[in-house]
Amino acid sequence: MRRTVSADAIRLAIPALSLAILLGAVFWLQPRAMSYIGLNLLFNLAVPIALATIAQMLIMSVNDLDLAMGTFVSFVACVTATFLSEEPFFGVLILAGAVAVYAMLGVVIHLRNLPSIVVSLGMSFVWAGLAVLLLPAPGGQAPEWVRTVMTMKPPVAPMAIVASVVIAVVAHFIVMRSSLGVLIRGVGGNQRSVERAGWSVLAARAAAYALAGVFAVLAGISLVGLTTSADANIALRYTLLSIAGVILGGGEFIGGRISPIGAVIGALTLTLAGSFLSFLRISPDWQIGAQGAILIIVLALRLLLNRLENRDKRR
Amino acid sequence: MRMVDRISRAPWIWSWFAAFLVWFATIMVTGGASTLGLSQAALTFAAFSIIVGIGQMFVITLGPGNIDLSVPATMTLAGTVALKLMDVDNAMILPGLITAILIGIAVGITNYALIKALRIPPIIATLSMSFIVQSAAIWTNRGLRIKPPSFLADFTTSTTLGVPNVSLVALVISVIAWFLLEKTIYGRWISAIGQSTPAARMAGIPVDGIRFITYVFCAVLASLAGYLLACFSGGAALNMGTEYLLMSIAVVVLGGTAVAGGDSNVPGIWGASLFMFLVVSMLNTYGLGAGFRLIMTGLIIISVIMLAGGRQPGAR
Amino acid sequence: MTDRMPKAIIDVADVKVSFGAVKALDGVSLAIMPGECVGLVGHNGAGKSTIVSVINGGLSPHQGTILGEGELIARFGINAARARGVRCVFQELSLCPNLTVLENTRILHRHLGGLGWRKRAKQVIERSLDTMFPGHGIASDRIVGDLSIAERQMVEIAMAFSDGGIPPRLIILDEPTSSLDASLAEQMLAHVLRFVASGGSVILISHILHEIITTASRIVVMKDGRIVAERPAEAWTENGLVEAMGSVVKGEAHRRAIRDLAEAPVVVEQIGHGIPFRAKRGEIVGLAGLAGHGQTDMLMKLHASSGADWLPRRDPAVTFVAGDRRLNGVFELWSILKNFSVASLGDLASRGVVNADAEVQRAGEWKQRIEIRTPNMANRMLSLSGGNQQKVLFARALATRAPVVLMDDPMRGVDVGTKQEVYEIIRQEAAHGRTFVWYSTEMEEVCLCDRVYVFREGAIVAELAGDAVTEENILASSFTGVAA
Amino acid sequence: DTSDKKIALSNNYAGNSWRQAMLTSWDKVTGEAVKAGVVAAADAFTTAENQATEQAAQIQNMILQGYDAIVLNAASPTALNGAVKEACDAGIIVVSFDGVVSEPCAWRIAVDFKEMGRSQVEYLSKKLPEGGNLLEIRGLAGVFVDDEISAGIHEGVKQFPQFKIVGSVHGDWAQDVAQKAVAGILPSLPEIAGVVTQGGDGYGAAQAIAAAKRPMPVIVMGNREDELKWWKEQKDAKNYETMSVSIAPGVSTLAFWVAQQILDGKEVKKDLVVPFLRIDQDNLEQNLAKTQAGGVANVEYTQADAIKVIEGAK
Ligand SMILES: Nc1ncnc2c1ncn2[C@@H]1O[C@H](COP(=O)(O)OP(=O)(O)OP(=O)(O)O)[C@@H](O)[C@H]1O
Ligand SMILES: Nc1ncnc2c1ncn2[C@@H]1O[C@H](COP(=O)(O)OP(=O)(O)OP(=O)(O)O)[C@@H](O)[C@H]1O
Ligand SMILES: O[C@@H]1[C@H](O)[C@H](O)CO[C@H]1O
Ligand SMILES: [Mg+2]
Ligand SMILES: [Mg+2]
Repeated sequence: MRRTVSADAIRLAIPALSLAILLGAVFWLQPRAMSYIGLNLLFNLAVPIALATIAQMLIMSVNDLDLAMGTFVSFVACVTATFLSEEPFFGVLILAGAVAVYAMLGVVIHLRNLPSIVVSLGMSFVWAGLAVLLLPAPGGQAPEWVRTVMTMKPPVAPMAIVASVVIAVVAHFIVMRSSLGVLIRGVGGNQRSVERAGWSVLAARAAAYALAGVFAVLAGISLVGLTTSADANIALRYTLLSIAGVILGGGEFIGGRISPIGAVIGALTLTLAGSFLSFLRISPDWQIGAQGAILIIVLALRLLLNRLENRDKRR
Repeated sequence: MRMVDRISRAPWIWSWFAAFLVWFATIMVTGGASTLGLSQAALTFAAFSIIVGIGQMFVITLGPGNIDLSVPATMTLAGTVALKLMDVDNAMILPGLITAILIGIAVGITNYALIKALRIPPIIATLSMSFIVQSAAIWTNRGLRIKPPSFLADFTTSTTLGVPNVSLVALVISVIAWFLLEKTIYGRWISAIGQSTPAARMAGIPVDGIRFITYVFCAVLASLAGYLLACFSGGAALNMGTEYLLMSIAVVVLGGTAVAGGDSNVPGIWGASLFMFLVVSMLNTYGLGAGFRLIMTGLIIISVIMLAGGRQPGAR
Repeated sequence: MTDRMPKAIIDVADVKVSFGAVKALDGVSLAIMPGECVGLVGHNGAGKSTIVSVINGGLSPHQGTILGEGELIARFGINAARARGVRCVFQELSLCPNLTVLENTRILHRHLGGLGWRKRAKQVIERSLDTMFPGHGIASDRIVGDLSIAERQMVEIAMAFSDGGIPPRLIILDEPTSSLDASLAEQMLAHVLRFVASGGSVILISHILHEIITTASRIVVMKDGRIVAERPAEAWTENGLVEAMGSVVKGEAHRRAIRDLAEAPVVVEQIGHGIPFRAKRGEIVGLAGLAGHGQTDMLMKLHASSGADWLPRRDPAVTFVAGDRRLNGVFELWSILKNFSVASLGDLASRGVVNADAEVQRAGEWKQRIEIRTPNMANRMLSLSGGNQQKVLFARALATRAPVVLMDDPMRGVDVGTKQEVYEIIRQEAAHGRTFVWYSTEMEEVCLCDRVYVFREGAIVAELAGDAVTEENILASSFTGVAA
Repeated sequence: DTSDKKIALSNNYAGNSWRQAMLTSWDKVTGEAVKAGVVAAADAFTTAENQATEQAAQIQNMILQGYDAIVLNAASPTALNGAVKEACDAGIIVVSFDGVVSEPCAWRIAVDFKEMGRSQVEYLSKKLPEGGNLLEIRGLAGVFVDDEISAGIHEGVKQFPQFKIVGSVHGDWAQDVAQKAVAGILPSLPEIAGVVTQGGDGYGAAQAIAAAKRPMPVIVMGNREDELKWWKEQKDAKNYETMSVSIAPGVSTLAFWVAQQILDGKEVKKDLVVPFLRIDQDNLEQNLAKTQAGGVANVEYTQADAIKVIEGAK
């Protein structure tokens, strides 16, 4: 049987390579990181980011963009640290409602043909306001079970790695292997052909948004599991981080070309980039700028590898 | 009747309508006594949003995906460097202004270089750039608040015939922007690119050149706003641009500019900027806290976009 | 009920469809019986794909009835058609390029879901591929976007013939072999024959006439939205078909006088595979051949090689008239006026400021000259009918000072009267030294050209000049061309 | 002996003059200490986006880098507890200051922000015994310091009921934001007797009030140089009276020395309190002279100061 390396495999190879290079550099700078505890410290805060990145990826798979991801995760974190731990029933109800709101946004955006960017920009204010109302000052308490799950010490590999793998596998299964995932990506790839086969594109988009809501909720819960409490601004940076993660992972803004495994790798890469910088001991003045520089470098690397790939193809 | 009909379909009308409602609701609290004060304050502070909003509008007009997230950092860098250079000396006002503008030009050039040469999507290219620019601002003066030259401080904080000077500056810039958009070839071209880049290319428009100029223009307006804001508030601060990130996008969107590109609207920016200031004032006046303020703002943005309606089917 | 005559799977009667003023279907009746392969031929734009969309349920006709097994179907749509086993391979590829072969199979077969669907989808598509194209070598987990055009077409065809729950009964193949080489086409046609022999039905649309003659049992010829001839396949010859498709009234009356352009300088040139492309000053050069064989690419290349992406040019070297209005012609948000003037703003402005009066005046002149039917040029572009939009694009290009005009099948949806007017304008402009490079799918138009390049598979395969520019010669070169 | 010990500063935000002054003080004092061989290293780290998650990652990296102590100005009093606990478990001394953390294993060099708020109203009650209307300028919504100071102010108003808060805005500890917010609410407010603030917002408030041509109320300042300078001008021109209060950015150096002392084996109580730095009418000139142009009134601490604070807490 003839087997060629698919574009998807190469698309995955690029982020994996970036991650490997970065990890190599970190190990070289800080050999202590090469241990069970070390890996956990490097990566455990990547877990919620990875979940948020998957959520953003689902939105991007239907050619939309969610600018409210960060405020939504913050909102979920506030709910988790308050209702979910004190009155679990209401907590679950609120979170289910939030997922329903996401599905509804998908419906509205599709029916009225609204730009997702504006709708989500508006929603970002709404979630932020709700979060501030819930927690005017930082606080709350992570539910015990969340804390237990997030601080588990599984044998062989640390929790951060196990969780990342589980997220990647589950997301891969839903998005790449299940019928629903195929349908959602089909909408991003060629909406007409999905319609021609008799499917409802509206339902597919609503499902994509709802799924994104679920992953974002998980991101908020797992975040509180790590930080033990919440505040209204806790995850604001997840909006841009999640978009960058999807792109780093080989996803594209349009065309339904996405990769859940790539997205998780992208999230890990971004987290690792931060550590790499702090191990470099850059002057505090330039520490912020270095984050921008490293984003540029990694994305430029992507371009370079893409070029190489195209050259190979032409050959 | 036709007049009414036409106006009700103008995309900027919603933001003006909302601004008026909020203004009215606020002055009613004092039975109208606060009319002049509130109007002056609104004009003053809207001016800065208007200036950055116009730059952002030009970029957004270029079509889907185009956005400049480096606006706040550019404001900060231009403000800090210019004030440091002028060092309270009235004779240095012009060199300071030129420096601020040069900073804008440099940021704009780098932004587009990242977008074009490295094919980084604008949203991430300008974000990365903003980190670097912010670092440069920290590095240049480590957050010291140097006072503006007295002439500039007076100019930016006083009024002419009851109208705040900064809003007059914003008015001049708006008129220029409106002129560029409505009367010049450049304006036609950015609108064409925003509606359909392939069609613009086939019509012989120098697409890359125009996109490049537009990113530079946006950064220059941001640096100008930074310069003015630093003078107005008595010194540059490292976080002075922060709130202008979402603000610059929100006023564009609320002002009736199409997010899908191609259609910009200068009057709408005024309505939206006044509204954004007034809504905070109103909610503060009524004693509502930060949470409600945010929720209301979000719901209003969504309502406006629902009312104004999405773009016709086929475009996203 | 006791009727022993088999009933038609689908029977459309007196169907009419129009897009604006274009009557894509003007009273078409067609019945497909079990166990027959209907060949459908006709010139570009004859309405073949439109009738396919009607039968497939994707398009509701404005008039006419649709019967299935002799019964009137009230709500005929995609799902009703699919339930009756109607399948379609569309002319433009319609798979999701970001999905794998078997994922596309899943999208097509709605009932394939549930646990282990991948295995079933794999079986379904591989069984079909293996029967139709033995030794195809297409792994079902490949991404469609990674496949070659031919492989994609094979997948689409095999998918249409596959059985994912509802067995296929009527398969519509709209130019299925346009990207397949001879041996693959052979394999496919052989399968069509087997399928028909086992009682299935096929509608086969193709511009490759001998395929039709050898495969179909009955051949229907369409022209301008009507069926103009219908006979059993044995009764047709290739020449007979070409004649039946061709225009009845030849464009002789409009043939332009042959001019001597030997002395004129070459103004554009493009050298690639096949015969090199050259156009001289004042010449009207036609690009002919079947649609999608590289003519538009040639125009794009000519445009790109003289375009300027960074700096505005005062004197543009070429200008372009789009055929695909939506994609690269119309600016939807703008008025007719702005759509018209966008390419010649340099001439209508001083120091970068557009002179509004000059603009209005120039637009007024052109509105009259090519009769743009609108009360006011300030109306929105989209308020115009398609044909009138096209006229605006024409005026846009002609109003520039560019010496070379590239035209990408620009007469789509333009009515006959207007066409004649535009032809006249082109003739005048050419006489004044403008060069036209004209891709057209309409034979009449190609015959207006001084010289014609015939394209096949991305390359120029024939050059016809002067009296040799005839419909017969062009059809002959485009169909026979240089076989792959 | 701590000459082989490494100390890190984890800072969540660098975007205002207070934080920059804090970093400068750190640099100056620890630089000398490293040169003198008191400690082996004292590196400063700042996160880009002022977010607890980012700072938690930073702390985890510090654990990996093998620092012996982490001096921490935290983005959140609770959201870093997970990371702080991990640091403690790894045997690292964590000393938090300004933005302190509630994790019990960490030390806290706290300012009584509540008292800072309350004392403002107390001052006003002496200055304006007949009371009056107050405008409150708050900090950044959702942040601990904001909530604490505001709670203190409201406590103060309860204690001195002749005052009434008639308006409250968020100034985000930034002059320009405060200026904007005050200008927006001012037209609809009655006559204001005093403005209670959180620091970094007094000058902005003064400008907004001046622009509205209203009588200048007593604005409590926050030790920023521009605030002090404005106060001085008003004092010279119209004998304007007020006070100024904030936490000294140099408290980072106190935290450094406390960490050094703990590493040295000293017994130190988990909760230390530093007084806030208050400037009054009579020592305004003196403090202004000491303050860097564009900076914040500051106090840097020595090892001896730290020992005194530690002893005082026992
Ligand atoms: N969606 C549409 N909007 C407007 N006009 C259309 C549309 N689809 C088809 N037409 C017009 O209807 C006519 C018939 O088109 P159709 O696609 O059926 O032709 P065809 O016979 O399939 O041609 P070809 O051989 O080029 O595929 C053409 O003039 C075409 O321009
Ligand atoms: N939505 C609309 N709003 C305003 N005017 C319209 C609209 N649609 C059509 N018109 C006008 O109505 C007239 C007839 O339109 P129609 O589409 O029937 O033209 P047509 O006969 O198809 O022309 P052509 O043959 O050029 O396609 C045109 O003058 C057009 O400008
Ligand atoms: O950031 C600083 C400090 O957190 C201080 O506690 C109050 O003023 C703010 O500006
Ligand atoms: Mg028409
Ligand atoms: Mg067709």
